[in-house]
Amino acid sequence: MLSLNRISKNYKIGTFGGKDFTAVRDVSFELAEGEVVSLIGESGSGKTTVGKMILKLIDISSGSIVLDGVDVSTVKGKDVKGYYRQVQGVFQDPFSSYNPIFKADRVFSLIRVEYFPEMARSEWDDKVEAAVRAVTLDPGQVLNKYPHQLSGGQLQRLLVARALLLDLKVLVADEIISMLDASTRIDVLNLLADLKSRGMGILFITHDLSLGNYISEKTVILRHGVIVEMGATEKVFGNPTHPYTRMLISSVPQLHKKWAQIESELAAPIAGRGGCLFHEAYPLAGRTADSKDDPTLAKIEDNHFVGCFELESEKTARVA
Amino acid sequence: MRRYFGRKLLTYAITFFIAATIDWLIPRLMPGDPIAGMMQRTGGGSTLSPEASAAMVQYYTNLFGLNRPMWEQYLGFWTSLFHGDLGLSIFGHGRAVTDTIMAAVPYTLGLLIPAILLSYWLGNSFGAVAARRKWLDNSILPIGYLLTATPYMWLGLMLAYIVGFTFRWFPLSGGYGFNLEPALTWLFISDLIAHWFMPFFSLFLVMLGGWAIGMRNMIIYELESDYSRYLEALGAPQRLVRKYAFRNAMLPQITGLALQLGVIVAGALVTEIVFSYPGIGQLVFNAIKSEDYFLLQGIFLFIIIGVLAANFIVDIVYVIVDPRTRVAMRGGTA
Amino acid sequence: MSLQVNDLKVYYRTLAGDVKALDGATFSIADGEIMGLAGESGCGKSTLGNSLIRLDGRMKYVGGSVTLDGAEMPIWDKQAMVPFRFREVSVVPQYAMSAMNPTRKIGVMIGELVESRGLPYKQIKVELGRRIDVVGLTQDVLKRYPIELSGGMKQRMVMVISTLLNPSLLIADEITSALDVSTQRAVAETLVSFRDHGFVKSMMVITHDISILYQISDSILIMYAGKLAEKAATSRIIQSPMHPYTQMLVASLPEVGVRYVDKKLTGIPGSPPSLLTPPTGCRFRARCPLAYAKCAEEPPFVEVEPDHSVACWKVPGPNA
Amino acid sequence: MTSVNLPSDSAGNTVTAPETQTDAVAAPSKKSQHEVLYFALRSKKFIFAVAVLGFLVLLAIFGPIIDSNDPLAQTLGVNTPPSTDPGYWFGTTTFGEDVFAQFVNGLRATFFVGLLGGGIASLIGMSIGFIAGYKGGWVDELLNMVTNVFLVIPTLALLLVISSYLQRSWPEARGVFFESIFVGVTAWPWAARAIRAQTFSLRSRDFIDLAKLSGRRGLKIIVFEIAPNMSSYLMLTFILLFGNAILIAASLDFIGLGPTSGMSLGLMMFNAVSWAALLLGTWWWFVPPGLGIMATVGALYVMNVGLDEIFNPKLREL
Repeated sequence: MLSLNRISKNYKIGTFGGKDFTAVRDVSFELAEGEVVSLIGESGSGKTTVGKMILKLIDISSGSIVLDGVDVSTVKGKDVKGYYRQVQGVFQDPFSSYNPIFKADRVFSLIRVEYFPEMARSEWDDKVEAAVRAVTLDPGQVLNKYPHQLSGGQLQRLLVARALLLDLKVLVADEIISMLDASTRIDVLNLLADLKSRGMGILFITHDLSLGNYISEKTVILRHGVIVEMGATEKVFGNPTHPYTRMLISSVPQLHKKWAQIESELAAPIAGRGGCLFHEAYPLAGRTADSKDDPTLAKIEDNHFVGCFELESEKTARVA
Repeated sequence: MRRYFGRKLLTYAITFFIAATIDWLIPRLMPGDPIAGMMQRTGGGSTLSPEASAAMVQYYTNLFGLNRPMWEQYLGFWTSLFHGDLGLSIFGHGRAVTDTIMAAVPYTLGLLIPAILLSYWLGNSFGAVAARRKWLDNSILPIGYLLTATPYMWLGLMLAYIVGFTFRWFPLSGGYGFNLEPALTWLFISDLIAHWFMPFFSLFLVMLGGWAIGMRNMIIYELESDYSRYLEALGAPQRLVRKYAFRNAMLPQITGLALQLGVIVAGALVTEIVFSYPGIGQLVFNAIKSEDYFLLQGIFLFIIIGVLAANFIVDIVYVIVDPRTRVAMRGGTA
Repeated sequence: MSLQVNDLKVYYRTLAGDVKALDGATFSIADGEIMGLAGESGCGKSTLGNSLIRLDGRMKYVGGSVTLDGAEMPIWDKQAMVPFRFREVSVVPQYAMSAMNPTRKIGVMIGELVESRGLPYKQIKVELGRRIDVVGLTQDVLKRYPIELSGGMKQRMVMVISTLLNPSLLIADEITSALDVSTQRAVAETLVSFRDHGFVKSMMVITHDISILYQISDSILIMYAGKLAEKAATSRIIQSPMHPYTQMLVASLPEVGVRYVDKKLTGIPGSPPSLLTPPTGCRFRARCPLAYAKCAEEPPFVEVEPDHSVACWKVPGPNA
Repeated sequence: MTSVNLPSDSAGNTVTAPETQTDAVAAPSKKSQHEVLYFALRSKKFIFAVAVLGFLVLLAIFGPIIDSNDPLAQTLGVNTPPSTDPGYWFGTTTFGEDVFAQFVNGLRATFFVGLLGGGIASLIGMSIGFIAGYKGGWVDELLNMVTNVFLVIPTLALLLVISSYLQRSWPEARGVFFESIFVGVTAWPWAARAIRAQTFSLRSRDFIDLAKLSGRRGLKIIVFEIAPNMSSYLMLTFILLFGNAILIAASLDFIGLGPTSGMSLGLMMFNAVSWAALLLGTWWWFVPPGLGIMATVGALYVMNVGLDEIFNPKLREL
């Protein structure tokens, strides 16, 4: 349904420096209907940039994003609205997502003004109520309130409900639960997982591996704008192969396993080498990283790809 | 760093270019014919000697010569500008505008520089002190607001009236006594200072209020900042917390100085007029009265150059004082 | 017994009235103990942490006592607290990234801070250098400005500064929440090493992330709506919690390995009560599946087994 | 509504409170308005400033009606000190003009310059600030350059040259109206800068992205999403520009470039100095105009601080 083909994003940075900065490089993956793909990365990995490129909030420097055969970057002017009918986003900070001086349900009114100006008031109200109920909220409790009168969890769910008012195919959920309390975040996460049954494709962007692991079918691990490992979630987590993936998994604080134990359970990692973006953080490599070449993603098993030079020799298929 | 200053210099160059062009354009854009008016008056020759008058007529013909195409006039304007030739002054009895201005500049700078530096230093100190105690805050703040809201010339007038007219402590007008010739004698210097004091003091007072308020607001903001909270959490004495807050609050004040320069110069001009102090302001006043456009345009360019230079100095000072800009310019390591 | 807190009450003054953010806390931290303090946002955990070192302008001491190493701390008196700060009790604040004066070189700032507390900088310099090594920084950080350090470096530097005078108690307030998983682990492990090196005797680690506490703390104190809910050894809290709130909280946390398709986790329905007018009786009553008539009375926070205290009528204990 | 408490409409406080004109979709926050009202009524600074401005406005409106003397008519006794006789309340000038009549008429001109000049400056500053801050990129760079150029040009010097030429070639332009326009066109740069910075920080907020995802673009986002959030800030900006315009105009008048017909406070001081009021000791000629300007601008500044404390919870005392 949605496919990213070698997309990259370059920025000019520095008020004084004028340097080039590549936030995302050659990222390719696909998102199918009724599928949750989690895009996992630490700060600066470019995960949010990928999400914003899909949402057309920033331009793509190179590569293409294709939705049902249509190149998204060619969608211009009035057609953008049509695109947003199918693709929507929810962001990290629920309080920053609402204009603080307006009531929270203004996010719905905006959709009505822009997309359903013809619809009768009562019909629209029914539609909103249905959407609010679909995200397990009580319309009487949440409508007609100011953002500061609602909890973070309620606000995020309202944003999901807002997206449901449209004929949504793809939802980009960028860190949408990382600012919520532990007691409510899992419910919002479950809500996302339930949306799959409506045939929606969800890009779940997160830095939290356990959350990605919990809801997604497919996992993409991003580091410094480059995919280092991706594949079926159970394979990436069951057989983490790239040294970076391993490092991440061994750093996740777990509830029933101490760090030392997790580390000992992971078998000896493969060695990296010069040119790999992970090199400088990975002492086993021992070579200088002056090459801009990235290792290509190698297929190490069905539905599991890893970007590491050590694996290139034995790769069976080249992706991207 | 080079890029930063390069950018700044570019802005200043463009500013100067635009200002100079405006300066050249204004007389040509204005309805009516200013030259005709000027010729009419200079032709009368009441204030000028015949030779000077002839020289000026010649000059006008050259500069405004409408027989020449516009671009040539414009180019000629820049050429003479680079030669420091700003024309001749009617008010200066045919003297070169540049010379007339240069004679007035020391007086204006003599007012401005001490007034700016002293008010900046004292005002910031007052502001910092005000932020410390409630009663000080309640007394310094209203005074500060009144001072900044006072028109420069009015404070000058009030000072002149009270100190000069009523008590006769200081002379009311001029740069030095009519009966004196400039010389390096004690008599002359003391007279110079006596004439200097009131215009200086009135400029100083108005500015003082602005700095005090700015610093007070800044420092309150800094005292709420995270590094202040951390210092307090570690039991650092108020003395240290305030010292840090003061240092950090100084930085935006430097930028404030740059932003205020135009206003300050304007304040100096009107203050000089009040005291008939022989600086640029008085020159402007006379130029307007005698409709001496060359002089006025020359002064305009001169003020622009002065303000641009001062801005550049402030830019340099800021980079020296704020380590953050310095680090950012080095490219940073973070 | 290092820290002993007795019925401590600290309120927040607001326009609408006092917010009873900390409404009676009684607990202790033993020498060498790392105690985790966890709960939802707004439960009063940061208020508790702050009140032990510095009440900010809007906080109001209402009652109770705090004893550190046998000496009572006058937490209501800003000035009288000064001798305790830094030397006896210290803090690594939530805002560690911006805690250092941006216009002073770090070494100079430390020198001025230490001397202002009556210690010659020379005397402390060797130890300072040693500790910079311990946290894995290089000596030249002292000659740098804060802006020249990365987020993780700043965090570690602040940890070094805060513990320089070997305080008895260190309060670490949400110091890992803004960090990436990899740095999070390093910072958390540094905390433990500080205790092991004897830089601090005991520690209070405030966080909303219970899995971090599982990794590093000896005991965990769970707060709910300004009250203490449960305190016990870490393993007890994670494996066999007694308070229904703790049980539901722990059960709602996804872990690597737990997947939506296999096991759907659930959150805690409802949201915490307003602390402006907190309900009488057990404050968790409205969200508690076990609530019954008796919960209209406030349950005491009592020790139900050695080193395990709970505030719940349903928990069999001495006064059940 | 905030306007209920503000008798001083002409001081500009209620002219265009942006909340009242936002799109129909949204109702402004009732709660926050109540809060503003609550603090406004308790802010001594605000009430004091409103009282002073209110008094001056009334004086400007009704003064010329009460004292119907022509401010330029030379019909009274010369250099008479203030007394309770009609026509001599503030004394007379060297030419036998009524100083009180000059003062109240000048006050009118002062408020006019503040309103129009400050209004024009606000309009330009806000437009440039909003566009630069929202668009970013090369648009920002360009507008920034323009702003910086205007920022470093000493505007008084520029106005000097322009108005002195106008004096001869287009005397009709030498009135309060054109003076206000000139002042407005040159006084905006710092406002543009400040608004740009505010816009810049607002535009990265998620609700802007969400508005885009709702199909909104450009101007609509500035007007309906960003501006309402800055309404208090915009109001403060206008108040400051109002005061600045008055001060700049007074300087121009004082240098001798004021209105050739009519009266202004700056012109009064110019006349007083030109005709040696200082040497004659006729203090009543130059004290009222300066005091009038100081009171007006001072009250505006104090109102600014008061409002800032009302809007900004951080500055409020508990």
